[in-house]
Amino acid sequence: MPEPKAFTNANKPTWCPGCGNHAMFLALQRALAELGWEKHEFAMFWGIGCHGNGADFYDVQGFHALHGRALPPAAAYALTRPDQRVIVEMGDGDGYGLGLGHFVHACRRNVSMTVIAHNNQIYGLTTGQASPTTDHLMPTVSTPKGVLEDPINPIGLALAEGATFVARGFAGDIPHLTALYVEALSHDGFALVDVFQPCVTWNKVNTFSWFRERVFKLEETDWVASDRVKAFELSLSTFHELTCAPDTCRIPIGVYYRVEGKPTYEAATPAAAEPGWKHALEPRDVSAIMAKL
Amino acid sequence: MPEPKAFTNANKPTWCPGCGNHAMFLALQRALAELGWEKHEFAMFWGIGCHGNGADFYDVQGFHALHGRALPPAAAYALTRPDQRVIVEMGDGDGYGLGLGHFVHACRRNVSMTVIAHNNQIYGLTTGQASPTTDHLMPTVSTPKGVLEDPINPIGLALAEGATFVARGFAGDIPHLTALYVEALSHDGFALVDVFQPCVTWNKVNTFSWFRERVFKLEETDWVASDRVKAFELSLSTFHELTCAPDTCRIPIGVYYRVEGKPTYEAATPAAAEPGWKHALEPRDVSAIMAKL
Amino acid sequence: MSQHAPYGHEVRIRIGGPAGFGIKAAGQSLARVFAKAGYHTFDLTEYPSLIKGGHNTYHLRVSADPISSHVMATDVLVALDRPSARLHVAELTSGGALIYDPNDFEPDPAEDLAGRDDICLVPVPLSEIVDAAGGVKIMRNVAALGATLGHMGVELDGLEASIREQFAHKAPEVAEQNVAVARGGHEHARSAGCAFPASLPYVEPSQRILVDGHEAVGLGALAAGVGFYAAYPMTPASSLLHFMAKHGDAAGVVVKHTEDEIAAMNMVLGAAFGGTRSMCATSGGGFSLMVEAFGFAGVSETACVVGLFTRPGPATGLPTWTEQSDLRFALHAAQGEFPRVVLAPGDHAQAFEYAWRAFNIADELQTPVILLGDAYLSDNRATTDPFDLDSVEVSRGKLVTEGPLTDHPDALDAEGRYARYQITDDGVSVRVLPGVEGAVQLVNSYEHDGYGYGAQGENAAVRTAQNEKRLRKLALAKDLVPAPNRFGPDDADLSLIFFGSTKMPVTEALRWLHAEGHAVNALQVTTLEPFPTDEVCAFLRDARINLVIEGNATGQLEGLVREKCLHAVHHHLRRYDGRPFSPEQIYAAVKRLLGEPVELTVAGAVAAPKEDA
Amino acid sequence: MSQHAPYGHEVRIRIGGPAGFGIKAAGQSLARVFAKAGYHTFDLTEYPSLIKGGHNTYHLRVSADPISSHVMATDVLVALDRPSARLHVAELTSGGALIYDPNDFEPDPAEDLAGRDDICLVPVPLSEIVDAAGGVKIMRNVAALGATLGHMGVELDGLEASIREQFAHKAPEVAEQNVAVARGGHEHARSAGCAFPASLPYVEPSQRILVDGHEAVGLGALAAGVGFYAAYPMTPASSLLHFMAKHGDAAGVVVKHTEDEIAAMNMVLGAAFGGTRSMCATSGGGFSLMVEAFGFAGVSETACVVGLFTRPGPATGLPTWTEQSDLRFALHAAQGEFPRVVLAPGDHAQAFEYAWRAFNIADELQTPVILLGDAYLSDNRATTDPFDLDSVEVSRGKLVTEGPLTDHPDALDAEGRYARYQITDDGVSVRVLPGVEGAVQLVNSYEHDGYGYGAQGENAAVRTAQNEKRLRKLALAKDLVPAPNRFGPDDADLSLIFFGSTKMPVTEALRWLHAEGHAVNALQVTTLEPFPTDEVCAFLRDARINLVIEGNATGQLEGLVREKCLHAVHHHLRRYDGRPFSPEQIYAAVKRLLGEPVELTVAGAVAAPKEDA
Ligand SMILES: Cc1ncc(C[n+]2csc(CCOP(=O)(O)OP(=O)(O)O)c2C)c(N)n1
Ligand SMILES: Cc1ncc(C[n+]2csc(CCOP(=O)(O)OP(=O)(O)O)c2C)c(N)n1
Ligand code: SF4
Ligand code: SF4
Ligand SMILES: [Mg+2]
Ligand SMILES: [Mg+2]
Repeated sequence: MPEPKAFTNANKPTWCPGCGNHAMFLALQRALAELGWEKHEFAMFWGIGCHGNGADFYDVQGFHALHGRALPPAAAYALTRPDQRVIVEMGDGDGYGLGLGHFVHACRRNVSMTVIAHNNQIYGLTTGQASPTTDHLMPTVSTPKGVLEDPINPIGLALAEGATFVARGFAGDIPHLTALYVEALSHDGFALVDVFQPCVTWNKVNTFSWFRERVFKLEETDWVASDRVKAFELSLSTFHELTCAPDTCRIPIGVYYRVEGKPTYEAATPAAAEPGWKHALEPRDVSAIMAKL
Repeated sequence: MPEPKAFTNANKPTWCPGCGNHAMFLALQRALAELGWEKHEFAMFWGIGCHGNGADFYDVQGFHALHGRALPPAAAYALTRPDQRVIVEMGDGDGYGLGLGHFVHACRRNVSMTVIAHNNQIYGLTTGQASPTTDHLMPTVSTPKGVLEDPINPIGLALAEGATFVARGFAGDIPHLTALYVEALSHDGFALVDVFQPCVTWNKVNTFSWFRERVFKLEETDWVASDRVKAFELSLSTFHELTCAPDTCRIPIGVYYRVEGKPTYEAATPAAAEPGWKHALEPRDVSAIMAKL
Repeated sequence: MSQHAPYGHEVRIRIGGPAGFGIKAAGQSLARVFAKAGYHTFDLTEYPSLIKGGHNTYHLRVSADPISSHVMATDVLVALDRPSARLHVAELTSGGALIYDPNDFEPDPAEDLAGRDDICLVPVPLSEIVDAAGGVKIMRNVAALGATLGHMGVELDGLEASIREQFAHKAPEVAEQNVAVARGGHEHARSAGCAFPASLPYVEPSQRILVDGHEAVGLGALAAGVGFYAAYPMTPASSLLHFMAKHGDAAGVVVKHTEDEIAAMNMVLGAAFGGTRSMCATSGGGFSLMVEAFGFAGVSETACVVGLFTRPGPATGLPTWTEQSDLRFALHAAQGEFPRVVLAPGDHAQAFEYAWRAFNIADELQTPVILLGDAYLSDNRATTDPFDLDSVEVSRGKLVTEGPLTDHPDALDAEGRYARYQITDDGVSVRVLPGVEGAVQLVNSYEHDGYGYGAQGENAAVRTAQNEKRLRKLALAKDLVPAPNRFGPDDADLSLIFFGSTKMPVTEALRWLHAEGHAVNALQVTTLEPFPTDEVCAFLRDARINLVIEGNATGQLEGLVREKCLHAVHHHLRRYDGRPFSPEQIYAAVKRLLGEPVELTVAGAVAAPKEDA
Repeated sequence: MSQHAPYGHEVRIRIGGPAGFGIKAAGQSLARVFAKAGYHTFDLTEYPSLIKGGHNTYHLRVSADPISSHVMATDVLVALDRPSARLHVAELTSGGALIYDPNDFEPDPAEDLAGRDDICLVPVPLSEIVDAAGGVKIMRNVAALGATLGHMGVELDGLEASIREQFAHKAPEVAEQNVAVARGGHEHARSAGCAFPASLPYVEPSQRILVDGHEAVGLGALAAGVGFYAAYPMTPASSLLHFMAKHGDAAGVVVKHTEDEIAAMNMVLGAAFGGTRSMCATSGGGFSLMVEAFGFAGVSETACVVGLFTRPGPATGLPTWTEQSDLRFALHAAQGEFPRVVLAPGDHAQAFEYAWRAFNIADELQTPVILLGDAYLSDNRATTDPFDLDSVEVSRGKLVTEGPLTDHPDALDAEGRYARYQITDDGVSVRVLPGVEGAVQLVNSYEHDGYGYGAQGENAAVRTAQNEKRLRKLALAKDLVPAPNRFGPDDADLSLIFFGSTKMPVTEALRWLHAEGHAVNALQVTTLEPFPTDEVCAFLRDARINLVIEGNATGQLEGLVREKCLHAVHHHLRRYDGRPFSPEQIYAAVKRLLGEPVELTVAGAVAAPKEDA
């Protein structure tokens, strides 16, 4: 049974001191250790961004994809390696901006994997431009007069498209986040955990303390995570504005929605039953197909 | 005041006899005539697909974009030509498949334009592959065992992302569709009209009669089109399955949701106040900027 | 006076009409009849980018002798509408027949027949025949097929058998109704009254198969053990997706119609990471969207195969037509530099062979391989010797799929740690699949060190070493890729250079030229990257006069040849109107350069040599 | 014995430390001080792809004489951490100084100083100075700047003024606190006790501006009347987005940070359709995603400008470093064939000029123009003569923006109908903007006829005519694009060929070589497409020995030269480790080829000619 530390290597994390990514790094290690996953049993996929720099720090079977493109290779890997589990880490720019199409299609596809979004509401790595989740009217180097679009509602999108596990975490609460990860990793189907991950360098609005004053845990309410419409309504409450005041602007974290037992894509795909490389041990006999031409 | 016919040219439509595109073609001409739009006052943008072949048949200022990419050029045109109105026609494969990211970002962007989706739940032009709105488990040439994903819920997506006018039409009811178009074209902001457009050649399930047995008009109910959550709930009811029976599987058409007065992107963009070409009549004086470097 | 190109014993049939009339399906069943009987066939379907209407044609060449391509000449023209008569009458050979339905139209001698009096009109009341049999409109095709055979004096039993086979899964009445329609057409045509000049000598039945280029590629990929195929439909590549979708599940291939081409290519990388032989295919527009991930395959040393089946561009271009204008794009797509292999099969047999070889090359080099084709190869269907399945080999290169890592010391660094991107002499490192204990690795789109980590990749020495390691594979590739294909005599008056599907008309034209005693040879550049510099330059040096033939406007192969050999190209023949080269066109171009100019007519006939030439 | 390259009267300063320490900002304020005083400056920032930590450096060259690039030598090394000392000590010139904080580390003579005894250690208690002034950690920079000037014996007033200006918008205490810190550093360094050998002669203040490549491009685009700029951030292009975002609204430019590069490029087409001068910019990875729409610009004859500012690939590659490996990609990106213009500015002045010219060329040709740069040009900041704003012209080509269409008979077909894509001799048709009555047109990604309709584009003759029409523009382009830039004597022993930002170190090296009396000349290929075949081939023919210098591994420019001129390249100098060429490296390479080999050291010094050379 691996220790959390087993999943890290000798490379020292280069995230800014105080960055929310450190906490997410720790929480995932703990969740993996708690679940007892062995290194050769799963692979991790990252997009490009500060979150993606984590690929250098994990001691796992890893795939550092292109910006915005972590989901497609992860799905293909899952479908051709039924013996492996899959974790995807993506950024908000990465996963909800450039990669948004893949995200929505992944929700409706329901290939089993856990998708962790490092939602810092900013482009970290490219030095602070607006991301799709940046709050309305927040000024950034790419939008000096403030962002004019409504922020993306990843929870709402996931619900509209039938994702089977939809949750939100906060990097400021490692035990809660670890527990969410454990649930998501144990889910059979597509699981999204959107995590508020304060970027201490570029996002001076949505800071740790900003969130601490606003988040509350769904488990501590009478929330029932099985009503898709209610969950959608709840997601609308997290469209916060720059002016949103701590007392009125309450941000739920926890599991918004989950449904178990919905058939996964891989379950409906007979060819996905065996590792793909086993089909290339020797030439495949195609004489029957050729004979029919 | 132009006649409907004024918007067509000498090219004879090449859509299959009986195709829903013919009706949509007619309905839009009528709406334009009803609104009295002059040809030089607006431009139309198309994606690639059977729907896009319409670009050849309209006598308008037109832009036949790449597959899946009608929305970005339309938005840029709108932002740099405040003197012009914009209509986009896109396909379901085109707009909700390959172009899905642009669609979702367009919803949250709220640049004024009317977006008409030719939703035939199939790829027409490329001979009948599954589209993102093809019903679950429907077999097609690209999915002989049936589509394994849930269909895209365009209405739900638009609602999740803050689109300001969200409607659904049916090519089998031209007067109703014309009226919807008139409303959408009159809307200030981003307006989506998703139109069920039976493809008589490739989609043998979602036919005219299939829809006729199932659609009902929201205007004929007590529907109030201002509740975003209710509208979302309603959108979930149109996730039909192959087996969906006419009596239980009721499909609403009409305006799901509308909100007026939300500031548009262009209204918040001072530079968008004048046609862009007016800035290139002579060299711009940049001495003040240079002096600051 | 015009003469035929030196065709063999053959008959050419064209069926023309609006889209949606089942012209292609009808034509293909005719092809099957002749192929079954032992003839060589080659077809060419031409259609616009729309579903119904427009002008579609299906051209079928049937020959008792081996043939390699389509030709322009037509002996029987079935015109299901007036435009088909008008547009194609000029192709008719002298004595050729025009089959039409007099209820549709009566050809106007001047407008529709261009004043020709050397052709035979064969009016056949197609609709009436169909009606008489109680059939539906689309069955006019079948009546036309019957009429075609009737006019040619060919018995109907082959077609009847084919019809019965085709409708075997339907109620028996359906087949019999179609047979009745075919008979009706057959009888009517026989009574038309003018003799058919061309004839097909009897041949022995053969084992040949009838395949299009994509069936050949698909079979090759399946034989190679492909386990993942992803694509977004795009003409002409879509038919390969359909083929894979049809056969995939039973063969254990995960076939995914993706949300876009970006996802397709990125999925291929993910599946390949897991060790699965993976492929995607598209045409130029889709490939544009794959470019970034294609480069990712390069930097991450991912073995995979990308089918690039081109059509005329730019952008959406001419979706249903053919062109060879993406050669340079295939060679240079994506930022940065990395080894890629580009193979351009020239016909169906090569399509099969290069497809399976591509997977071996990709695995042995751990780099992406492009299979470069075009719509002409993708779509046309020809009789071919059955593919040599026994020749197929699977070679996965330096790959460890299972078992203890310690069995593979060459995969480990000095400390015994697995180093995915260890620097090696040939540029290839041992690839250990995830799932093997200890196979911790990072497949990275960033530059990286020997383990795959990105931060270390920024070191100038590490970067240089990794970049050079990757590029070294091109040297290794030279020994793995197909060598150029040389045809004709060593000593030639004219030497042709070409690539890809142009092989088909070139081979045909060479056959004619050789039959006439001309000393012309040719070199097919089968591998475009790494470029076979030695062979091409030697061929050029030996050439008295050279001629580069390619299906584009800017001379992309010509540029490559100049760059690699510092040798001038004397002549070129280029085509970029969406149509493939015809052998007649190549034949005429060569004859002109040989000082025996002939003039080309639309009918594919060539005017007699000019007196004063 | 090693000698300096023949530098002029100059001082070179390097500040090194972890990211997030404000090294670049500090360095740039130092540059401003010297620039204000009338010196020539050139800086080079090197940093890894992360936000904090890692190893960043800022290198500043200050000279009394004109300079053209950075150099490798360093006279003052400010090491804000131990690795900065260790990594860069070898660059220090003899007598050079190492400034460090003894509370951070005490340099180990062997490990950190490589045993050097010819350098001057300048311990400055940076943190203590900051603490004493009640400042925060990041202000250690300011102390280090003060120390640097102190050691150099330069007065502090320039820096003080610069600090006060920088903090003018904050509370006055902030500025004064920083001034106090700078003073502390200044005093400490003066008391270090070893003399500083280099010196800067007094110069007159000048009007020069201090700009980086993107400010130059941005100014050029603004001057040209750009009205729409769309981009998705990507290093190194992001800074141009920031520049445009900052200045856009006031200047009337709609600046859009888009959801991805696909949207950016497609938006550019939409805005251009409306007649707005439109631009986007990215680096190779983003350009990969723009490829399809770039081809769309080609087929739709859309005037637009695409900035392609490259970095090392493949794929994500080395985001913050430089390379010239996307040349062939820029030339051949996108399916199909269409005219494109590729301009490669070599320095800041050309960046400004080519940027505004690009818009004119795009409009006159109605086709896309690529502005090809790289991170070296994008990021470095140099003193430059103020751009010649009066030279800027706006020429929109055959464009009708307003007024009755009947005033423009050349825009109309025989029936008086507007034909957007009318066939013309030069390939350019009259473009009438939407909004003009009668300007019905279809801008089409399909091949099309004269009005833009797609179905007609499938006709072979129409296709051929439109394809040839577009390609004809390349001939017209020859007269519009910048001609190659020739430097040095006509009669030379060695002739260099290069493109892009390599102009800067080449110019510097040539200056040195000419000063030594070497007859070396050089040709900057400023326009890569259409390739200046005549000029390049003539230059090659005249060259006794030629040397191609380019920042990539496969010799892309070399291949072009071979292809176009059928002329061998004798020597090449390539670099692909993410670093730009230094003038020392080029100088040494040339000296070697001239038979006077010198050896290059990390310090940028060159070892004396070998006795037996
Ligand atoms: C195709 C492409 N475009 C742009 C980039 C540049 N880029 C790298 S990371 C990034 C955004 C990072 O933001 P986010 O995804 O939110 O990640 P974070 O850094 O905040 O974790 C961008 C634009 C890229 N690598 N590839
Ligand atoms: C990048 C790219 N990929 C693929 C295609 C091929 N293609 C053309 S239309 C189409 C799908 C059409 O489906 P849809 O958008 O639903 O339009 P419809 O024909 O049904 O109106 C496809 C895949 C293309 N033109 N460009
Ligand atoms: S820039 Fe922001 S997201 Fe990136 S490492 Fe620093 S704090 Fe974290
Ligand atoms: S294929 Fe379908 S969508 Fe296309 S024209 Fe025919 S009926 Fe309409
Ligand atoms: Mg982010
Ligand atoms: Mg469709």
